[in-house]
Amino acid sequence: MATTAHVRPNYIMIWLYLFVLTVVEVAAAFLSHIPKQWLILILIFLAVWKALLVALYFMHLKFEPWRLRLIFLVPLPLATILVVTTIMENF
Amino acid sequence: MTSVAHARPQAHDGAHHAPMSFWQKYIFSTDHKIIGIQFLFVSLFFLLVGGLLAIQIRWQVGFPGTPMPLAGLLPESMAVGGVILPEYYIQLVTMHGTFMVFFAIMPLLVGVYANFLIPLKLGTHDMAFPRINMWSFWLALLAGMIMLAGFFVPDGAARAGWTMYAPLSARPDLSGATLAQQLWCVSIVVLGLSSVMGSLNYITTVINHRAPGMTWFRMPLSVWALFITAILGVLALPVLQGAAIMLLFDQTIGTHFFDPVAGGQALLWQHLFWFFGHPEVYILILPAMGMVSDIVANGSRKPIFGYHSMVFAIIGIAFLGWIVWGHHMFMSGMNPTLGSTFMVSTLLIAVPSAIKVFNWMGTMWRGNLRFHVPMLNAIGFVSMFTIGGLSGIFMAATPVDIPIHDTYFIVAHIHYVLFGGSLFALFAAIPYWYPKMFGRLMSEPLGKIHFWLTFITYNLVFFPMHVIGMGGQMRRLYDPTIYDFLKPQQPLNEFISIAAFALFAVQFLFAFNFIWSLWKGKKAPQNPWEDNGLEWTLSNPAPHGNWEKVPNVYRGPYEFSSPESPNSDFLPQHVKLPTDRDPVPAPPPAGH
Amino acid sequence: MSWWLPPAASTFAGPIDTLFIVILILTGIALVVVEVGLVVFLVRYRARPGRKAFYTHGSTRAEIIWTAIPAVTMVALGLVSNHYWVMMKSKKSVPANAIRYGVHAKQFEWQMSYAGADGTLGTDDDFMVRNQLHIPVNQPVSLTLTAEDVIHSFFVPEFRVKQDAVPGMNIVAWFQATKAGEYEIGCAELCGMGHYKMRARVFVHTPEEYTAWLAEQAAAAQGGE
Amino acid sequence: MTHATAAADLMRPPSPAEPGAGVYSNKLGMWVFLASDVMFFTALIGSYIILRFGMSEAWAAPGAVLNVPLTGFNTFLLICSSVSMVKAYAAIADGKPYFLRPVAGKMLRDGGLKFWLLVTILCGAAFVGVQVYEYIKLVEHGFTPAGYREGSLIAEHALADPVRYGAATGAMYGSTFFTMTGFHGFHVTCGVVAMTYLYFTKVLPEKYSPQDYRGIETIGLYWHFVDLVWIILFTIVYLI
Ligand code: HEA
Ligand code: HEA
Ligand code: CUA
Ligand SMILES: [Cu+2]
Repeated sequence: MATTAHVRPNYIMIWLYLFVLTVVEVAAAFLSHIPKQWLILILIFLAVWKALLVALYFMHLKFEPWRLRLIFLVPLPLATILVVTTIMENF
Repeated sequence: MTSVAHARPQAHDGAHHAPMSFWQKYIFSTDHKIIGIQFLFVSLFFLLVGGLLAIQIRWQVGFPGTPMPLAGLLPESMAVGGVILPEYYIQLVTMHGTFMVFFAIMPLLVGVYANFLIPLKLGTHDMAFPRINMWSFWLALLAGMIMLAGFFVPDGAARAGWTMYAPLSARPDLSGATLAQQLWCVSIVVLGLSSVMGSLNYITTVINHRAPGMTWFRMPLSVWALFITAILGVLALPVLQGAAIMLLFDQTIGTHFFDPVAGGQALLWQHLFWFFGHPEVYILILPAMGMVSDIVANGSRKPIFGYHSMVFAIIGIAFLGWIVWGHHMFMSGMNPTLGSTFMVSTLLIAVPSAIKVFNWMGTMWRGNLRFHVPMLNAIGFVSMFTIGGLSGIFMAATPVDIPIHDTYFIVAHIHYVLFGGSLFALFAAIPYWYPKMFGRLMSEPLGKIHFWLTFITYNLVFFPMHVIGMGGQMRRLYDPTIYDFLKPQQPLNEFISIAAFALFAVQFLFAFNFIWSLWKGKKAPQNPWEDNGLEWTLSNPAPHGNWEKVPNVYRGPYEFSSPESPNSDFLPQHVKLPTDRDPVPAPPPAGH
Repeated sequence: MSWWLPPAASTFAGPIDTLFIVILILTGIALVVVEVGLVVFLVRYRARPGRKAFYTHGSTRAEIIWTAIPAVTMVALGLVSNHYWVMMKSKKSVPANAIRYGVHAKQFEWQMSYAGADGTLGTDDDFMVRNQLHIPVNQPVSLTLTAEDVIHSFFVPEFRVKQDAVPGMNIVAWFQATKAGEYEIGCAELCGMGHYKMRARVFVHTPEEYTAWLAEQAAAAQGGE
Repeated sequence: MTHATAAADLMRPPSPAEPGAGVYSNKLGMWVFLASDVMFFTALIGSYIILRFGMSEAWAAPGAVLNVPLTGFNTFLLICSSVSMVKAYAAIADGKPYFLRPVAGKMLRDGGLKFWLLVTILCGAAFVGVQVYEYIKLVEHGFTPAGYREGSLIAEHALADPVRYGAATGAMYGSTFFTMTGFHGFHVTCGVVAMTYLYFTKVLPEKYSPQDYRGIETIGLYWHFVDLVWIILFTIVYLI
């Protein structure tokens, strides 16, 4: 069975990882004095990091063939195009 | 989710089943063919509804202020003394566009033919998820009923155009309709759900359930087109759903997404709608193109010209379709720089479209053309779609779009691509696969008369609309004679209307042919069109479960007049020549 | 009726009509190639007993040709169009000497506001005229389009001008009329039940007429208060 | 019913020589569905981003209106449910359908599918419960989909400190907040219902085995996706 063929990641470690990142996020948002623009960048970076952890390990995309990953990747550029274009409206 | 998750595996193959009651077999059926046929009847009904609305539109535009025959049947809120009221007119236009696009053409192409053809042409027993498929049909029907209900609620049907531009659509005090506007949104959300369920089924089936030897590049172009269409559907409809939900919330629970007074953006609706809307118009044309490709190759008795580039053209059109939506918004106050980029991407769509048109011609070139009814309508498609596509170039060039945007020029474009394109393709596809559905052939002579009369009246209706539009006549205009500069055109409007009534009447030839042939049509031989597709290896109508054992596939679907088959001018996909080797069975998917 | 675009009455009409004709020729060629080609094929290659079709899977060279020609044409068309598009619609292209007017659209009328005696829009002495736009001939004018309730669209066919007025936005449209006279303004965006009768007029005056009219109106507005 | 044929087809391997996606159809179908769900959330989240960018006035400061600690706890719940879901999946893949397993004389060392899926369902249900509570409190305080309700507590705060409470943007804040989190909550609810259904029809009767646990893997993908969306939402709605 393919999913057991790979070494199974330590799910508890990833859970810890996610937990710590969440704590860092909340702390950065409320306790730090980072300028707003930087803070936003940092928070988004952390969110994407967490989302990737979930997608790669919990949804085991890391261990799937590219054919399958592609399905999840296709909508992302479309979403970006929609949002970025429409925001340009304001400039 | 549950239905995905809980189907139980059983390691067996082939078609076997206990006898089923009428209800199981024809109503709550999970058989892809029955579902396709259900879609066929329902969407033909909605086509009729759309047509009935269209002739009322034409009556009003051609003869404003004149009492309409039979208008006495309408309540006072729609027509007084037989004269259509302005508020009813905009309901007519809105619901005509909505029904035609969402409940007639889209289900006819996708609901009917993706369901019916994909498993038959790929060689599998059914869709990947038959029960989800059944739900897809019932939700579509429900959505249609909700939409239709709009006409029967006290303040009348939705009335902001099929594009539902906010804030008009969001504010009952400005549009004059409360419940119907909400019904429109609810209906679209349900329809979106149905469409997503259908599409994910088609995608999974195409990827995972092909017959042995049916490689990607041996798939018929119809299946390719339906596959790419399903991808568009799965990605585009949720955006519309999201937008419709926001609109619904604006109408009901007091949110302000599209209300500029509270910080919302009116253009946001347009961006979301057209981000869905343009892929949607390709949902309405790609399956038509695919089926026409099959029929043109068959009618020409020649392999399709440039199969691979035809595939890549489908993919190219679908891809470009995502980055052109702004061409509907050139005059909307959108940032003009965006207008420039959207113009260029829009113009580029002419390139893959050119490949398609010229390759169809290349297919006919030096062929041995058989003019059966499907072929005639397919040729009608090629010539009429070209006109519609070329008028798109005028609108894509932004400066030229200034005078013609939101005029009848656009209306002409719409109908050339949607009627001349999609509907002609359906007039080709319906008789072509009719035997596979019902075991009988539709009448050829009647079909030919219908084709010619439609072809002529159709052009008489819609070609002059270009002229009317150049003259400046706006769309969705209750009474053009209000404007001095439009008055001189009124005779032409009358002419269009009369032609439209004729066009409408002619469609009853088709309806008659369709219904009459159900019982009285000639019994179809097994392969009436001498085609290569796997579906013709089955009896007519195709049996439940399709094949006892799925045939192996040895070649592409367009091997007509091949030197390898000297005795006939076609060579079906499943026929094994001495030189052919059997496909190697691959291991089943990992883990199961 | 004219069977063509309405008579031209602004500086935009020249380029737009020319571009229209260019596209008509380009697409006309494509149309003739396709339709004539189809008819010829239908006649020449109709099925006859004993004939067999020519077995071929295509020709890469032919396909490259009919891919490249449309591609080049379309890119060229895009570049040319863009030049005029920027001229007509870009915010930066509004001439500095354009006379400014405010056009406020609401269900179902157009409210045109004029700079009063001081010559600037947005001051106290502005005056408003319903459904009438008075402008001088051969003078660039710029309209600031706003909307009260829903989206409307300012459309004067003879000027080849069309621009939506969107609630919550201030959109500027400019043009220069070239022929004195009276023209109709239509609303080109469905805006509700009365969309069809949201009609107004533009009066294009000679400079003298225009000054006279302006003085008269300003006086009337002053007197009215 | 035609279940028999249906199930037969689900097991039909992809055709030879053409391996398809290389995964079984349920999983493939779920991934396609998730792709489409991405587009659905794009419409909602995208609109939020666009609308927020489009306003010149400031948005309410993080934590001013919303109860971030409570939601932080909720986020924690959802992450926990995600890990318990993946544990459930691993358990059945290893052939462990039971609740608890005695290890070295003690119980509770290592649960099986029944245990971990139950944890997931409970966490999910708790998440929905907390969210409903949050909504009730917010509406009580005057924060509604239409904005700050006039005369309410929050409206008063907004009057006193217009910048911190984003007085000018309250209407958009309400619109986007409730729509986005509401539809996320709806997704969670659907997941909980589906898992509960599976729990009683499949998990308790021990219908899953290491040979076939497609239902668990498929619903798991959905569940993790809902978690993933929340990760994004929590950051951009509550923290930024
Ligand atoms: C099936 C549906 C369908 C299809 C296929 C198309 C195809 C195209 N459409 Fe159309 N369109 C609609 C349905 C469709 N459209 C609808 C419903 C609306 C109105 C919506 C509303 O407002 O209600 C609309 C509106 C619309 C607009 C907005 C107009 C406006 O409101 O101002 C524009 C603008 O660019 C446009 C452009 C195009 C283009 C460039 C194509 C191209 O894809 C066409 C490409 C095809 C060809 C070009 C012909 C074949 C090619 C050759 C023969 C090669 C040689 C050609 C050249 C060298 C030019 N369409
Ligand atoms: C596929 C799409 C489609 C089709 C087929 C049609 C068909 C027709 N349309 Fe329409 N139309 C649209 C899509 C379509 N339209 C859209 C999207 C709009 C824009 C809406 C908007 O602005 O919001 C529009 C707008 C529109 C307008 C502009 C209104 C306005 O702006 O004020 C007009 C005006 O003449 C018009 C006329 C017609 C006519 C006369 C037909 C005729 O061809 C109708 C002929 C009749 C039929 C095709 C029915 C035949 C069916 C049967 C007889 C049933 C058979 C049954 C069985 C076998 C059981 N349409
Ligand atoms: Cu105002 Cu139409
Ligand atoms: Cu488009």
